[in-house]
Amino acid sequence: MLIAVMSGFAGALLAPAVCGAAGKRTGWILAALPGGLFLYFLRLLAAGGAVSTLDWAPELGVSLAFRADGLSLLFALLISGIGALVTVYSGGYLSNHPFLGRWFLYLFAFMASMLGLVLADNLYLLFIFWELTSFTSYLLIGFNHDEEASRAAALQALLVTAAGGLALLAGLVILAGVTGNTGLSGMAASAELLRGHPARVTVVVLLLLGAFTKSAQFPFHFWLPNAMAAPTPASAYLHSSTMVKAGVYLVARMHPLFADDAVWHTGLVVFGGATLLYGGVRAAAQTVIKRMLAYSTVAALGVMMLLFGIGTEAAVHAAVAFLFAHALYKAGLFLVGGAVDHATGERDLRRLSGLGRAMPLTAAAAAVVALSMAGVPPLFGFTAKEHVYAAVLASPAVAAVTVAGALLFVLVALAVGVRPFLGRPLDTPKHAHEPSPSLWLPPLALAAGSLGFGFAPGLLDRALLLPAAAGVLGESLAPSGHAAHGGLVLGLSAATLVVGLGLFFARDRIRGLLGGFRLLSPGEPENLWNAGMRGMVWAAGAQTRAIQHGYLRGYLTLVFLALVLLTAPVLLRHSPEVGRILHSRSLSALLHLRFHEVGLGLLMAVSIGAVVHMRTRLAAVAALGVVGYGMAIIFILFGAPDLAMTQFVIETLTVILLVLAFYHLPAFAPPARRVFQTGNLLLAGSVGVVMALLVLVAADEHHPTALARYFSDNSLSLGHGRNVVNVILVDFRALDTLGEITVLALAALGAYAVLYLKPRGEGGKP
Amino acid sequence: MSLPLTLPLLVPLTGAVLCVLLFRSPGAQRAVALGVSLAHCLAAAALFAGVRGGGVAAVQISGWPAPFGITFVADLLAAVMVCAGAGMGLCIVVYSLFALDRGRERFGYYPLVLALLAAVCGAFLTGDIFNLYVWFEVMLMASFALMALGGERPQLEGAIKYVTLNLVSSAVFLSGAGILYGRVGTLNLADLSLAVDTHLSPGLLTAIAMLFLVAFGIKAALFPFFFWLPASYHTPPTVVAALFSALLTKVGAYALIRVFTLVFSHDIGWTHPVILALAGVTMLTGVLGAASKYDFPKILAFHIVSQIGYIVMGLGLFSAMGLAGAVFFMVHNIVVKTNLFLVAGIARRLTGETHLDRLGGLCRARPWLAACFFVSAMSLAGLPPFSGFFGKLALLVAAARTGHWTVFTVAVVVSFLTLYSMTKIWTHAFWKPAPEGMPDPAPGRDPETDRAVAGMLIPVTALAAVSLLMGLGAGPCMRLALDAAEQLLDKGAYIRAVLGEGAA
Amino acid sequence: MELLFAAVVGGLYAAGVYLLLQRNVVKIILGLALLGHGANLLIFTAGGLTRARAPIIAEGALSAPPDTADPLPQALILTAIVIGFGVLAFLLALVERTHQVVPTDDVDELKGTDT
Amino acid sequence: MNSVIFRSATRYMFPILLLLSVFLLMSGHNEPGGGFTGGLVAASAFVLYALAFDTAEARRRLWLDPRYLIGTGLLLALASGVVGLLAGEPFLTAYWVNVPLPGGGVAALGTPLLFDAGVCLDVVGVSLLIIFSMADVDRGEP
Repeated sequence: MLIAVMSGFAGALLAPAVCGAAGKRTGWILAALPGGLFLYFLRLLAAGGAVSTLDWAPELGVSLAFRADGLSLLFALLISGIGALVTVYSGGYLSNHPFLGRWFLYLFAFMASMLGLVLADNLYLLFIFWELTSFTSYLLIGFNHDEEASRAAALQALLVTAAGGLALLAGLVILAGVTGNTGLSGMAASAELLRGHPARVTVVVLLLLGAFTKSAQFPFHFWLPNAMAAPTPASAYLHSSTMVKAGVYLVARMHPLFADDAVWHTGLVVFGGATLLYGGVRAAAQTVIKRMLAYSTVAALGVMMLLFGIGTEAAVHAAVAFLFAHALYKAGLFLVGGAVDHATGERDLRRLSGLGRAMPLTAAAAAVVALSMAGVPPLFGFTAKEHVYAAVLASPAVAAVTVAGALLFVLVALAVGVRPFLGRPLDTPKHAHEPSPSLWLPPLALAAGSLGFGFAPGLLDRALLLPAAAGVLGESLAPSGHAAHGGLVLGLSAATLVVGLGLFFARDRIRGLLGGFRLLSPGEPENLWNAGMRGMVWAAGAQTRAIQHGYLRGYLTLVFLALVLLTAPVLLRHSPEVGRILHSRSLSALLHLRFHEVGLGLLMAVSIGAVVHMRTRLAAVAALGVVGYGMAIIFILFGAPDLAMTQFVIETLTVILLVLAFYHLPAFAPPARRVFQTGNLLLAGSVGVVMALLVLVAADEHHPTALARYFSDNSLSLGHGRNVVNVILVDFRALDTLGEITVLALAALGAYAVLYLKPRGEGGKP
Repeated sequence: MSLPLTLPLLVPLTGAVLCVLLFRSPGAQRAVALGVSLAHCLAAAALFAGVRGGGVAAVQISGWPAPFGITFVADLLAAVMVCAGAGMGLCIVVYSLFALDRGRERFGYYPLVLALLAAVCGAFLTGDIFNLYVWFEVMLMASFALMALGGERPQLEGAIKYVTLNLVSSAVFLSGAGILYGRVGTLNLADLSLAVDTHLSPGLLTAIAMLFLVAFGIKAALFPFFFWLPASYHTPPTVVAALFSALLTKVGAYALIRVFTLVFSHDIGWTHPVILALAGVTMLTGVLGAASKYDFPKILAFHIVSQIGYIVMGLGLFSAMGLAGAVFFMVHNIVVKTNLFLVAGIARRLTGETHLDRLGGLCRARPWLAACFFVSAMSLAGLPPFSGFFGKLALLVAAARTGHWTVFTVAVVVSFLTLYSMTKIWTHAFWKPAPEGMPDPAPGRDPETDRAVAGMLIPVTALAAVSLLMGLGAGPCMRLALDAAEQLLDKGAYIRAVLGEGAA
Repeated sequence: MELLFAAVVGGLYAAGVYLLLQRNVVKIILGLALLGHGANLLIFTAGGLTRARAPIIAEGALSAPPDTADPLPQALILTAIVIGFGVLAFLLALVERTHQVVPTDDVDELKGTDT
Repeated sequence: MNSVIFRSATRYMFPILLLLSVFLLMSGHNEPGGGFTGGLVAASAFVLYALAFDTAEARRRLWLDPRYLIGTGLLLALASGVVGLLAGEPFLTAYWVNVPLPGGGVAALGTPLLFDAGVCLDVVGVSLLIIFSMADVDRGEP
């Protein structure tokens, strides 16, 4: 199975080359890959599933584990089968597109990710493919990225799904932490561990967030209709059978784990129902083919969530049946819509009429899939709807919602699939004509599917749907034929059709009616989302302007403030010890201090003060020099002649440099405002105090250290030198010195370069 | 192990010296730089092989027994970092051969780069706190010079802030080292580790630890010390920015990890929550900065800050998985971030622009470049199957296991914002058609540019591939990171390697 | 004794920080220089101040008597002093050059790159 | 600053300072002094010269570009370390040989002294490169 998935990615990489070679025929040739996968999965279905595992990152619990059960295979077959049709279709639809190769690259990469997602048997592996579908679909939706609309739609889709994806990731990490394993098939077993665990609700909410964003549930639905900016084949593929069904798949997969969780079920039922109504109503109000289909897709996804939320055997069975039916007819309708658009250059349903004569084959396909969507017997859509009704009857409220949705489905089906082909032809931008086979064959195939399975529902049940349902529930079901649903269900279906027909004829009035709801648009989730993003960017800008303001002294203030705030508390925490040290020190100070040392201290103090206060640069530099020479004297007094000499010469050179450098600079500017100054004074003071305390703390220990003894013992005998400091510099710790002279060299080169390398146009060589 | 431990320092240092002596002929310097960086990679590989096989290795430089001389130590972390550093060095040098202007070459670009590499490796390998200071200074000095090299106004403005804040850091570092010696009486890290454990009053050592937190925090661009980075990183040529982002902040992070695992792990209850908090804030402020900017390199610069937060978060969690995540993330980040800067450099070369409003059309014009960027960007945003995802996953798992839910949440939110700012670049610079009046980046306009870009794409492609491989090969990489982490948590091996079997 | 020099160290740090917080680039340089002196004196003090003899082994002796000053801090400081000199020199060159390009000594006017 | 006395004083000071620096370098291993101070004193000799006459004159007195001094100094230091490496010992390990002096005594010569000499050269080159550059900054690249 790993190979099956990888073949998809391999095909993606090869696609551009094939495209370059095959030209017009590309679609047909490339379709061989998904077609082959389709057959492969059929074989797996016959074999009753398969398992394969390979380690990836065991430390993290990530493994390339794949498992094909009924549910996975249902999805896999849809993905590969419809994938093949879409491949053929887009070969014709985009035949003269300059970047057809890239198109197939993205398409196959997406298909492969989708297959991986439904076959994965490992939490993290599932997530990895989940994210892969997110950004491959991003590339598909934004395929025409020269248009602003496409870019925006693609970005929105990516961000919404990615946000959900991160919620999902968080949920999965917590889940894995609780259950202690990341295998999906093992999950059902660990349901016990989760029961009554504090993190349970969090996990449920996070997983649902992931599923809802991906499957465009209200209020996260808005990216889906916008994603119609994608070329039609992509829309057909993403929104009929794949991308948006990933969330549904996740919910189905997780069903055994949360079978008895109230939050899980209510969440699904409520949001599913809301999505169904919202999507249906918005769909009825559309006039453009693709948008109408998009909203009806949203509604359909609502139905599936709703059914999985109910979670009874019947409901799950109905869910998979409806899922299958929807995949067939929705893909068909999208493809037909695309064909019509392609052939006439017209997308507005109000200006499409009487195309049946011009494009009979397309019309035939359209009629069948549309009627299947409407739920007209004997098409499979009818069977599926029977199952659905039977499943929801238990609760009147849910039933009402479902029926209402079904009515709107009838409307949409007739409006998109039937109306444009009947009546008197209108003239369209392009003269209507039957498009090339690659455009009418795929929809026709899907229509045939809807028709065929309508006649043999039992066969389909046994072969595919019941195993799928079993995959969801974790136990197998008894086959349930039509007879199971009583007359009530049948009556409802009939009524749905009649009333739906009525709504269809009244659709213009309905649209007008719904037009009145524009007032609500500020509250539309999409606007809220956009406002949220804008707010985020604004806040980001505000905080960045606030802290990254460009004033060096502001930065330094924060740094030193942090220094004090980090060290002072520790010193306070150990104040007794610090106190003891201070005490002993002050005593020793009184006893041992000598006169010239006090004088030296005063000299230092005065000259330091002078450096701060001098009004002219040269005076300040002179004061700095005094400080330096004071240091040298200290070194002499406390047994460090080498230091004294070095310090003395260096100080001299430094002063010369300072004079050379400041020669050009203007006089000191007037000091900043007093408020600042007092603040600075406080900060500087506290830094000084902290450092002084730390020095005392350090000097508290007994010396000389073991190192000191070792050096003075071995300096002569092993280091051949009586000046221990020098021996340390050139032998014991010569590496320090090496680094140090490197610093010097770099400093010199740097200074030279800074002074003499000038950018072009500013004199000097470039 | 004497030779493999010394060469990663010695090779580039010698190369730098040779380049200094060859200051009259840039051509010769290019040759030396290329050869040396190749040799450097080999040396690093040898070191890694030795450590992977034989465990922690140590050599007493100038032959004096520890703790009296200076010890070079290589555990897995150090070895991995040296390899990463050498690899980046090679990429940078190759890129520079095609990208750099004559002026900078004449004024010592190559010696500075090689010295920087040497210093970085010295910092990774040294087992002595003061020697670490010295290598930090070498690194800083080289970076100062590189930052200002070229003398354009933004460079100088940025350099002033960069230099000042980093000199403050050095002063704090130096003070910390001095106080530590005064208090504990040794400079050797392993010896310090022992001394701290057996110290009479470890409490006050925490205060010293805080000094190091500040010093390394500034180097690593941790909140609230990172301001120098967004102020300066976008001003020099992007290849220099790439070099910095690859190594400088990472050395700071490395020093934090080293010191706060080996030496200052006596007061975890106090120090590591602080570190964790800083890490969280760093992630957030950094990525918000990135979200608010519309300049290609500036966005990347803020991202460096944000991701230092991730790395330090691993340290703050202080569990094997956390440290492993930190190590993995650090290497991943070195690769990816360097690559993004290099891509930005190509974009600038093609259009002469870095601002997103004036960039565009790169996806149509340069699909290969676009692909490389896309891989790196998605990897940075932590999307699978690239390296970033596994680093993020490891850190999240670690946070969940240790029950740090706040930082867990922050990390998740931050990765969303990261994705946002990356797609911002992608949408504007690559998808959007080239804006009016901007030069068309498509090939064939200027053969010289095309040739240069072709050369610059070599390292870019290589790095993108590495990021992908680190994802696909996440298993072994994570295993390696975990081994490194376990070495960090068990100080015994390190101490014994330095002070001999008797110790610890 | 340590108290006295600890006070001096504190003074050096305080003065250095205070100067760093000014707008004038010259004061910032002076501040950094003071900070450097502070760090050196800090090492010297923390390393244990003794009015002892220099760590130089007398003619004929094999090792320095126990009451000599600790040589290690001296070596460290010597390194630090020289490094400090190099850095300061570079900084001066940088400021010099910056002043040619942006004729001001007010760092507040050097905020172009952040925003 | 270019009074005649100062110049003539410099003429005498210059060689004295150079000698002093050599002495400091030589005796550095046993008495206060060493590579740093030696180098710095030598450098200050040239600086004095530059102050008395002008930098161009001082450069001429130095007769080669400071960068060569820097490079050679570093190379010398590195080489003194590599000796140990070649002998299979760690980098920078010291090696000593006793050279009999004409006077009958023996002088211990070793790689650390080589190292110190390298330090000295490096320091001279660095100080001079920096100071000359700063002094000549108005003249443009030499």
